[in-house]
Amino acid sequence: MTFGWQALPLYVVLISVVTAMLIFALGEGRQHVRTALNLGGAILKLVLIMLMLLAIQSGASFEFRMPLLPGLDLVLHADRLTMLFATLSALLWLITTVYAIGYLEQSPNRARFFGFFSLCVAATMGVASAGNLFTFFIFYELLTLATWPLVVHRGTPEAVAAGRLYLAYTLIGGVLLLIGLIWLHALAGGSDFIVGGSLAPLAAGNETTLRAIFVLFMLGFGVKAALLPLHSWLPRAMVAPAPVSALLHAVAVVKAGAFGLVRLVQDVFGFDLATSLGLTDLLAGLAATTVIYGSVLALRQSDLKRRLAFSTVSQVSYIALGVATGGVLATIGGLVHLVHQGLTKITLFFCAGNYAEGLGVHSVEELDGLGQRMPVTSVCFTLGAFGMIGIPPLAGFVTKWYLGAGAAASGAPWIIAVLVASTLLNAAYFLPLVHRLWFRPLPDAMAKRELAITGGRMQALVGPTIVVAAMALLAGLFAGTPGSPLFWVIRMVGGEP
Amino acid sequence: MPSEFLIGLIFLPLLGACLAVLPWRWSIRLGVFGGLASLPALLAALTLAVIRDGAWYYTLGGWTAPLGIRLFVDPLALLMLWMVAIIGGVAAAHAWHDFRPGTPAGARFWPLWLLLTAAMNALFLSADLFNLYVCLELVTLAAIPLIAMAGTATAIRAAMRYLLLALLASLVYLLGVALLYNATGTLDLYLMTDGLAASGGPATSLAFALIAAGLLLKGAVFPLHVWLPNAHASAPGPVSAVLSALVVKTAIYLIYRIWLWTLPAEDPMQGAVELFAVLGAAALIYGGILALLQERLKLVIAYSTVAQLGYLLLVLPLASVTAWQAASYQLLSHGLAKAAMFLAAANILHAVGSDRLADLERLDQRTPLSLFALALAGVSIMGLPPSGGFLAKWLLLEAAWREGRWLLLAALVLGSLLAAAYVFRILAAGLRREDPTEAEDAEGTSPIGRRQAAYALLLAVLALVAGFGAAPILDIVDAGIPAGWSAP
Amino acid sequence: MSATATIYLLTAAAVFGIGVYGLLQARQILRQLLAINLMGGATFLLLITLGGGADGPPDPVPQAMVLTGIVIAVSATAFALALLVKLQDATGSSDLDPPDAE
Amino acid sequence: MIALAMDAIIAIGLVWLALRTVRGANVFSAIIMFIVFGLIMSLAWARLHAPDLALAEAAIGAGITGALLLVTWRRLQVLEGSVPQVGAETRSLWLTLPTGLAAALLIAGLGWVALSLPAEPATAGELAWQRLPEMGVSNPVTGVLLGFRAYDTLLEMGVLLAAWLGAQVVASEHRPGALPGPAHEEVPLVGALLSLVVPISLLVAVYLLQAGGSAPGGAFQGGAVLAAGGVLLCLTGRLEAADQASLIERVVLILGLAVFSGVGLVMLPLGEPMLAMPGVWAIYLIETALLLSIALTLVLLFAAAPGLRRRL
Repeated sequence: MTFGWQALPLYVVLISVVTAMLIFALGEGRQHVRTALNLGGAILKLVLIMLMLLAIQSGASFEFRMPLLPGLDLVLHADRLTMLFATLSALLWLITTVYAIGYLEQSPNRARFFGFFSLCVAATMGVASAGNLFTFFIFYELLTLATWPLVVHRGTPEAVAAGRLYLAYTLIGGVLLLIGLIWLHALAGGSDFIVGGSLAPLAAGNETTLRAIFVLFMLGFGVKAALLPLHSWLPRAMVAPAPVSALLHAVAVVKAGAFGLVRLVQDVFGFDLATSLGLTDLLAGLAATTVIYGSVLALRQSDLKRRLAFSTVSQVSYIALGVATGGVLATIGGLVHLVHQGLTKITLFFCAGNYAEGLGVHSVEELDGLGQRMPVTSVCFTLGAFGMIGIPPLAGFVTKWYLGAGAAASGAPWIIAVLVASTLLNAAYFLPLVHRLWFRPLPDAMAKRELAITGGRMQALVGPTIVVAAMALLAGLFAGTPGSPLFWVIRMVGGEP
Repeated sequence: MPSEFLIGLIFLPLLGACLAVLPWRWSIRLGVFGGLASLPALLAALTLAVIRDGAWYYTLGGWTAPLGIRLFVDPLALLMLWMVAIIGGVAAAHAWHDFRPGTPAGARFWPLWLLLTAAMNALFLSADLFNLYVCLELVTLAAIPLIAMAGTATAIRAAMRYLLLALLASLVYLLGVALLYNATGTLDLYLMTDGLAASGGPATSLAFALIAAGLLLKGAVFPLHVWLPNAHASAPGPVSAVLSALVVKTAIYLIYRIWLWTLPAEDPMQGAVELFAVLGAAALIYGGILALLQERLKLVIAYSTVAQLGYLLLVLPLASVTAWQAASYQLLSHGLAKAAMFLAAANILHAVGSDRLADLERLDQRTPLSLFALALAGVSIMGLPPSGGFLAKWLLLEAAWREGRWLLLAALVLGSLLAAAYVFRILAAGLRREDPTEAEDAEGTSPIGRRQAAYALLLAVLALVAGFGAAPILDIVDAGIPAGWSAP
Repeated sequence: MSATATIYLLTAAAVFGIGVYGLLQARQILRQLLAINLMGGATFLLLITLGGGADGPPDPVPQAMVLTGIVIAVSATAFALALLVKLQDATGSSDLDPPDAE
Repeated sequence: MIALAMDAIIAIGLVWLALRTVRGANVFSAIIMFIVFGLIMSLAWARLHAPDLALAEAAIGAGITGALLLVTWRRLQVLEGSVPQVGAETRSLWLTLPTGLAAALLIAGLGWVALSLPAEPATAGELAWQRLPEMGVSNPVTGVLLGFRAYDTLLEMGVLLAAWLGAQVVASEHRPGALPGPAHEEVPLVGALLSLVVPISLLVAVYLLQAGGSAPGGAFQGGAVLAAGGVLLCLTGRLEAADQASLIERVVLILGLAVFSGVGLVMLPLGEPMLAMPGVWAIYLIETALLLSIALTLVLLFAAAPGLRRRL
């Protein structure tokens, strides 16, 4: 156990924990100190991650190891996958924090909100940097615990009910993971993540066992990743404040599940082993079904946030689909979607939050003509929607291109069919929104309604929205440039840019 | 001079109790500080001695066993003694506010509290079956008046029921002791084993059955738990904490001692561990369901104790190093977490004036620290990471998995889901608010309230920290593993 | 096994059984306490009978145990009686299972 | 043969009295039967070569416990007002009788097996006889109680203290029917009788204390006898409940525990183990302290009062 600079991943996690503790200790008052703490913590974390990135570029490695139980260590390390997820979440944490400060200006319980918000990010960083499944599990469960108070934040009966549903799903998912973990531990001991998988030597004679373990893990991660049929908590959790939805969907919970699936396939089983056991087909099939199913249900939602939620159900499964398809191209597609979907979806949620806060707009019908009232937000929303649909040259297109190419290369043309269908469905539920924004007349009632957000608060909400929209745009436009998420993922997977 | 530390653990609280009987404020203070604050220092020294020299005996009065009475200290005893010192100490600090020396309540409270502390320390150190009977009676007769201090009709009734059943339990235990003395000619827990191996028969087996029955009743093991929920729920907060965290554990501790140390490995009564495990699994499920159905916070926590005791029995047939670590860690983390919950519940009850779950809305504003303590402790009770409870549950699951005990495994999983359900039910009740736009209450927490909450929080944080500090603790505990369990 | 030992052994067994019966049978706490005390007496009797009190030099260890047990029994009974008075005072009933369960 | 007949009579008496206790028509008669049971029990102890127990049973088991039961019954009656509990409310026999029978059979069976074992002298008991001379007392029970197993006795004093403390906790503010009023003073003979009985009880207590070393007796029996004197003083109104325990009373209450622990601890610096007796004098010192503590605790428990004072 060393606490030197190799333990940087630990400090990255601890920054958010300490921020959370300080915010709790500070209490409800002293808003400025809290804001300073929030931003300070987020910036410091981002700086540390940048440092780690640079160090990793020059060949350094980071690892913190601490024995928790005999034969089981808490391991925090930083590989490329870690850095991808960590950078994304640190960046989005900063932006979401700014947004949330504006969003929750007048509402009660801000200390509690920001405390658990930070804790949630800490857990996400832990999930990102976990060096073995045991550590992953610890932070994965911590994430459940830290997000529950955010889901029930408003304390209304609907919020409490949504929280109950969320827990029922995630805790049972956690139990499945735990059983899988115990089983795996009895079989293989507490082995660390290894690129290409650590279980290959054990495969002979244990096929059925390994299959069962994989399914347990897949279900455990699938709950958070909102894989069919474990997704129904996600739309209900929309009762939470918009920054929470943004965080749940773009950065933390859903992504942690998807990230777990990536780790499971790539670093625990290894793609080859998973394929030889027929497990990737299973995962790909489930993911593809979820992609279509989520889109179909999104069509039927008249509540804006619920429509976005079902869109998430659909889009996140691209990640699993890509990883399960295998091959360099599809893997690139899946992994890069981790970033692309995050940026795009957070833009959409910020916009939805702006509409709700600014004009009290919650349902799809109320969007008519809002392009005039809230032009900046509406432009960002349009960009996000186009990105989701996958209109070239936006981020979603890049993802789908690689996924499609990968599917072709792997000889799985049905996946292309799924992609096409999904794109059509995406267009079917997003384009009407864009149409309403820009081409429908603004009703009189809406034209007369005062904007509820003004001045500094306006900037705190719209500023971050512009930033994430711009990032989503740039990630697509400059996908081929060094430094882009795509470039990064390509280097990680080992393909040629 | 480690033997002096051993003596001090029993006699400092005992003499402290004597001092606290005297009428002056200073004598009570001196008794409490001398009897409680000294314990961690004594234990630290004792722990070092045990790490260095291993377990050892202390012969009282110089009369060697089997004639005299011995004390025995080993890692298991140390663990329990540490819990008495830490949990009892923090609970005492919490009680200081309500039972100030110089008040009539304080004058009645502290002698009993100190006697209870001395009795538990004596019990964890005793190596003599009859002496243990005396210790058990002292624990009972010191604990029950503390319940009755709450003064409510429910508390008095619960105290009465507890007393009657505890007396019955002691008698049944004593009956077993009588038969064992007759069969072996000794009362020493550790000398008895040879005699049993030589002259054991159906009579001694039944003697152990009687002892088990008595202890199961005292330990409120399902289905003999009927006295526990009301007794633990109606006592004053710090008393509830100590009852659930420590007092019921005395009986479980004795079951461990007798089954894992005294009873010869080949004795047919070893088969009773299977029964214990069944009872433990049943307790886990039954207690969890009942906790889920309660309408009062303290009753939820009390039924949770009924459930959590199940873990401690469930581990008995698993007989492995991992199982041993699981048992030790469950003892520790349940103690910390449960005491934290009861202290927090006491604060909430004090602030809100009711502990009905229906009355607890907006606790996050009314008693934020106590609710937070409740939540942190709840994490450990549910066995979710990061917490001591999680490590304990992990070890239990691992031990059960290794032995292929699928039913126990299923009970464990179901039990922890039930725990999650009742803990989150409490928390949801506390976060509820009827009107989301309602302005913040100006009602801040008083300095006293903050301090009382801090004690609950301290224990809850310790339960959480236990999730990271297992390695050194398990190192010590491993050295005290019972003989039959160390085989791979 | 001497005749004396047999007689007292049977006495102890019978009294213990009567105590159990009385404990289960009685509703009034005072009667339950009497039954528990009977069981205690029977246990002590068994301890001494087995301790060789009936034949030959008596074993002082069980005798000391019983003496300790008697003092503990009177202590516990005294406290139980005080608690009983309080119960009657606080609830108006010396019954553990009142119809108006809270 | 006569001895055996006596045993049989005692045994039948005990069983019959036990039955009467649990089946008594009312609580009062049940208590009386229990007291008589205690007295017969002390005969049984005498027959079983346990004279110390015979004394203790008569004084504590029957005497003090009986007094406590009766005074509690009285207090309950005062609290219940004019509506006494009618008869013995009982539960159905279907379950209780078989359980009781099963318990009896279990004990009989166990005891039977235990007695059938080859009569080997118990190791601890043998050793107690062997090493008794080292203690400086010749009554082996006293040797065990204050020497070999002194620790038990010490903790037992803790139990006694806890009982008093507990009784204080649950004492009701208005002490229903705490003690009878001074009505008895009008009876002319009471005063004279008391002036005889109380000094005698003190005398007997002191005798029992000093005899305990070599003959049956000791602190517990002596303490109980002394307590009986105190109980008489309470009953006749010579002593009445005080609101607070006086300092002296408090000191006496903890005297046994404190002196016992103190003597035990004194030897530690000298390199002796805890509770090693420095000499026979220490045994008597401890026994005196125990006697005083026991007597006062029992009287206070009887009076259900924190303290006592002379009625003026």
